[in-house]
Amino acid sequence: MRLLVANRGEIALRIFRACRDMGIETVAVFSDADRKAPHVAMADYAVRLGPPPARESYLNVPAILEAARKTKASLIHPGYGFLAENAGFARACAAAELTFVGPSPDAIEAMGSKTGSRRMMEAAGVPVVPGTTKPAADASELKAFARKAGYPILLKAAAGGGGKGMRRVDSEGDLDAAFARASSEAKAFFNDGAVYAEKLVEGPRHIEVQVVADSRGRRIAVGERECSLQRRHQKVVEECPSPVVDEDLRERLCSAAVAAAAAVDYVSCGTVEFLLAPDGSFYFLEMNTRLQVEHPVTEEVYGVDLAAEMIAIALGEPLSWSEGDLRRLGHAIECRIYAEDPRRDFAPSPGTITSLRLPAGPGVRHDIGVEQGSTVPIDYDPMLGKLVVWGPDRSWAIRRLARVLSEYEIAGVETALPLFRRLCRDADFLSGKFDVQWLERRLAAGLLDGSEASPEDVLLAAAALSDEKAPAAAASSSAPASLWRASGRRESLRGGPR
Amino acid sequence: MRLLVANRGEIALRIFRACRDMGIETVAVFSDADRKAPHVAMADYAVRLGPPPARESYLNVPAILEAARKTKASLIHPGYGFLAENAGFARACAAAELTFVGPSPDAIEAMGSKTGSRRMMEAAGVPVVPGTTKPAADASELKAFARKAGYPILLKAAAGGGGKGMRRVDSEGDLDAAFARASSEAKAFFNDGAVYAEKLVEGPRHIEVQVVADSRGRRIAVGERECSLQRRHQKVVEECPSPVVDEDLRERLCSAAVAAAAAVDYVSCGTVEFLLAPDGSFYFLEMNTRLQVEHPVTEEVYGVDLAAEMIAIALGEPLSWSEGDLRRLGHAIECRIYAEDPRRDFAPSPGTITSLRLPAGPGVRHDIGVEQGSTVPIDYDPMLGKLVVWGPDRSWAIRRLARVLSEYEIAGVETALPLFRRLCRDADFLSGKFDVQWLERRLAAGLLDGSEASPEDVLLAAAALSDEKAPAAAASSSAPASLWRASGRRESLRGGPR
Amino acid sequence: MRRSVLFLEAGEGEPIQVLVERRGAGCRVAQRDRRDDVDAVRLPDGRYSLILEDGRQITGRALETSGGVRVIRRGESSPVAISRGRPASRPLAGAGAEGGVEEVRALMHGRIVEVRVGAGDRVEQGALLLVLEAMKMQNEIRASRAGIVERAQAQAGQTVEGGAFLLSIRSENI
Amino acid sequence: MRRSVLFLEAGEGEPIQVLVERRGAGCRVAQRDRRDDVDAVRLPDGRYSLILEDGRQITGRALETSGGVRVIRRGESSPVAISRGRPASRPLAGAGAEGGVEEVRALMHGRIVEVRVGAGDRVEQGALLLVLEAMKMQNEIRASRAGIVERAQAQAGQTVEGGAFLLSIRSENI
Repeated sequence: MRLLVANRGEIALRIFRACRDMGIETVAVFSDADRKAPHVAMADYAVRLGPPPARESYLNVPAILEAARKTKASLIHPGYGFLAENAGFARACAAAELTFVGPSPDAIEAMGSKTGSRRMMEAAGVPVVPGTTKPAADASELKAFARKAGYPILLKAAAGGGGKGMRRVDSEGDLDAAFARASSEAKAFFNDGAVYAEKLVEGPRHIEVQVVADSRGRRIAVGERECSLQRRHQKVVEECPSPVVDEDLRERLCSAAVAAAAAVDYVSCGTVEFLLAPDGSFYFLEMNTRLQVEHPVTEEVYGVDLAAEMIAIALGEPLSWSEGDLRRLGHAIECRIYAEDPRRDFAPSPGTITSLRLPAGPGVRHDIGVEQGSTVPIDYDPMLGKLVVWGPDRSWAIRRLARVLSEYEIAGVETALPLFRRLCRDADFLSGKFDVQWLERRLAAGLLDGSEASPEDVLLAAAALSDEKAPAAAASSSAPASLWRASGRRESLRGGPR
Repeated sequence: MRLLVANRGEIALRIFRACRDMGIETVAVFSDADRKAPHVAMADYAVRLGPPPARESYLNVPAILEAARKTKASLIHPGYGFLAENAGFARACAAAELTFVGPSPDAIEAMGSKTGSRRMMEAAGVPVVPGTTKPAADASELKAFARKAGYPILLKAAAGGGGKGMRRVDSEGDLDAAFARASSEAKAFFNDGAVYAEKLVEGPRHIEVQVVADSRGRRIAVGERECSLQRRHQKVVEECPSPVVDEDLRERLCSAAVAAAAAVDYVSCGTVEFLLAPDGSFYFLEMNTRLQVEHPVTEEVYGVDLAAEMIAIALGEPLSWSEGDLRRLGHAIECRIYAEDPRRDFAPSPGTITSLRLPAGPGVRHDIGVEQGSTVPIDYDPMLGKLVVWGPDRSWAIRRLARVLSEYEIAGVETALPLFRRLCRDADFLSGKFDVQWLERRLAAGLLDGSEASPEDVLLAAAALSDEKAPAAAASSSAPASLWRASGRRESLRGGPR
Repeated sequence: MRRSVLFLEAGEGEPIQVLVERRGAGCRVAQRDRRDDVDAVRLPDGRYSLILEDGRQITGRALETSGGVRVIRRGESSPVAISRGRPASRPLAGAGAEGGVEEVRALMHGRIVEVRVGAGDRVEQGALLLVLEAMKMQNEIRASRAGIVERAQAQAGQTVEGGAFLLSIRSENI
Repeated sequence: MRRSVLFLEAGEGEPIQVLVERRGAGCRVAQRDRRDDVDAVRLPDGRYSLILEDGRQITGRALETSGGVRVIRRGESSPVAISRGRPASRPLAGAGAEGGVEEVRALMHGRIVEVRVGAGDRVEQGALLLVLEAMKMQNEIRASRAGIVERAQAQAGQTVEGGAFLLSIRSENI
């Protein structure tokens, strides 16, 4: 048996590893920017798709189907992003008699339309946030809704996900411009400019539930994940379990999630996202009809292999465990490592990774799509990979995370590693007191300030600069260090929406 | 608080990581061969001990105590090997008002003398293998015993452990020479030439029990480890749990282990080793009064941190869990990675590690004491580190191990990685059917044969050799490839005892 | 006995001289009123391990940058404004603080999507200057201060390298 | 179009010629009756990734050795007796098999603890020749065949490099 992953980076490696564990051969596809990428080097087969731009490579459906035909692959896994959650692609796979590793096209479609899914959830009795019930033709429709629901509101790409194409609008004055850009970005990312609006619930947490359902009609929720630490609607750190979810709330969240999945006859791994309000009430946000970026924290705590389970389900296997078998052990935290500069407002930091040192020892897991010497192309999402740390309990996991981060080194591109280091010392984070806006407030309050050079740093620099025997030090890809102190400069860049 | 590790390599890193997780500062000591070793680079403090030979560095007690004084360390951890299980060192630490992380000198002494411990276990009602009850003055004493018990017998260093200084003797003719060499090696390793003899139980498994005891008098057994895969009395692969231990046997093994620990008022982490005969009876082998090399498989399956627990106990803390809290989840396998050449009868393979690629993804843990570019000194035990793989069950763990090994690369020195690859495909290993002699029989039967080059290998070699743009290929530290086919040559080397 | 002279920028005033005397494997580093004898070795992966007299061990990587050195250590990445030669000029940001001209440069390789201002335009602090797209993200580059746009070389559609000059703003004297 | 000629040792007989024609990123490899067009690239860490016409992908490292190349791939380490030039001589082991002289060499850096035989001694197969200590292990080096010890240069106490000649044994004609 042979499985093709229509994706790149860490998620391609994750799925290939699941295949190896299951004795399934692997097929990689790649753009000209990725010929030397790790996911190609790990695969049993590899086929070129086209030039770097995603539309000509990882979104190029005919080329991907041809690659499957050429290598006699019988399974296709979309990973996340790119063609995941694209019903048309799922249908094209079925038409080509390929087993799509994921839910049915109808389920993808139903959940893919945020407005349609909202109506469906309301019907299924799953609570939803007030919002426009269909894509807005123009900004004026949104204004009407906003006047009723009141600002702030949130603009979302109807076909979107992962915060891409999302915009907060605080006043009517900004609405036209925001609508224009959100809609153009929606078109750019999802080839569908439809945008709708939602009332913004203030001070909520983002809690999601992992759902696994087989083709025999069994649906199980595998606990929740805490995903409130976000920046620009982009998850930064995820945990399992959530520090604020007790057994009772967990049960209610899980049954709501299973109900949501049942409403679309969901079969595969999927994730139901909820907003948890300070008063304990929660609202359906959306369902991600794919393997979630942060699935490893659930795997580490429940001792399951979601990636392998998803493939087994696609092959018609029954779930390998029942609700009763599931046992939670300890606490897991995932840090998303993006090639972006937290000290320049998270501006993308493409380049070549001149040095990569991964921590080892107990309780650490790496899902990473780059190696030392890898070049991070400007054409794709800048996530390099994920660091996952496990500990007997949450406080141990956080102490261990701090240790692991002290061993972690990436040079050549900037990453958010310094941010995670500071989180480990933050009282609110330690006590689990945060909502989805907390991280941005903390960043604005200077969470990242004060990385001034210590006397030890000066000694190290002096010893290195005066070492004639050393090969010429590789120049860092970053701008002059003196710029770092330039707050004016830092201000001068605003990262776009994520 | 500050802890000094009187050791090197992976175990020093393991203990430093536990310290970091606990917020304890770390002190490394090093010989001139190790100035650039990873354990030095990870420590908060580092002190030179002396020249490479162990007696002048890692066995140099005055230098180690001076290093602790200089850096104001209040705790000393011996790791395993070197000064671990050395009562004199434990007493010297106490005299210098340093907290020794390990059991009391009396407990070390009691278990350190194999003959004395045997008598003590007999008294405590723990079954033991027939053998000489005190060190032999000369070979003739051993002959007398052997005539009574019958060959084969096993010579052991009274102060030994880890198989070092052990020799099997099959006939009276070999006894004199064997006694001489065993005794000279015992002197070399443990500075104590005392040797005694034991009847060799044929076809047994090596099963050991992890014991953890605090200073409040609580003693807990944390399950067993399967350690039957050995070569020359050296463990090669360890598992938790054992594929042949059921709940009833586990209970009997654990209570025997706790009784053994109680007999010497044991406080700290320790391991009680048993021989499990084919008929299900078991005999006390010895107690290792230290942190065991293979402790990680227990950590992975029970979700505990034995290294941290051992330090907490030394600080007078109570155990952080009780028998009832312990829950087993899944199956773990450890592979010991030595710098030795399995295709040259495991001859040591010192040198420089020109390339090191560590597998990542779910279920893999690395406790390794070297990095790419590290030089493996000829002066110390050649273990580079350990690969630990976890899976939801044993067969999954083995499939995952096979996958992980396919990602693992060490170049520049030879290792047993190819051996582990073959184990994963061996029917007996898969079904758990093996005893302590099984691996040597398998090796003699050609487990490692047939790594002939495939056409793919030729293509790769051709592409590499014809690539003018490549930098001159680093010559491998190994002898000419053509030698590999030289069976006569392979025969011509016999590894010494381990 | 080899000796090298380095210059440490301490923010204000003249850069401080740092003297480094190589002594066998180690070196003596003199800066301001402090002097350290350190045993320094280069590790196989290019990092340096320093051991101070009191036994403290420091391991990290030093990456030379145009403004000095970036030290990566313990998961932190800190700029050290130290260089082999006397720094040519004060950092731009200083100028920004004292008034005068601020240069706006591309902070990463990317494509300019739109340009909102031209030479001679007056801009307020926070005004949108241009939009740069990289890694499929649209980055709005805004003015960090009020002033008059002087040179404006950026053009929509153009691909620029990190550090490329885009435009400059002269602040008005209040 | 660059072309290189390599030689593949197939155990017996004359080495086989392997022709490699570089074609852009890839190359064509002709050996015996088979011919492969491969897309070959060198990865950042020095490994090579090959993609064959049918899409099969092969990644591995090729380390040049005096006897040819060691290919490390998928956790396996295989010797490939391929070289840039025609191999000088048949492997020693061959000689061992056909009778004649066998050279015993140190297979690792170490110290000779004791030497049990001298030139002219007759030894049986399995006889202890000498004891080499490395990494605190005593390795008994025994004769792989019966014969007469010819040259015996090893001396107790001496430190030897890996591959160093120790002694040779001439097997008797039966």
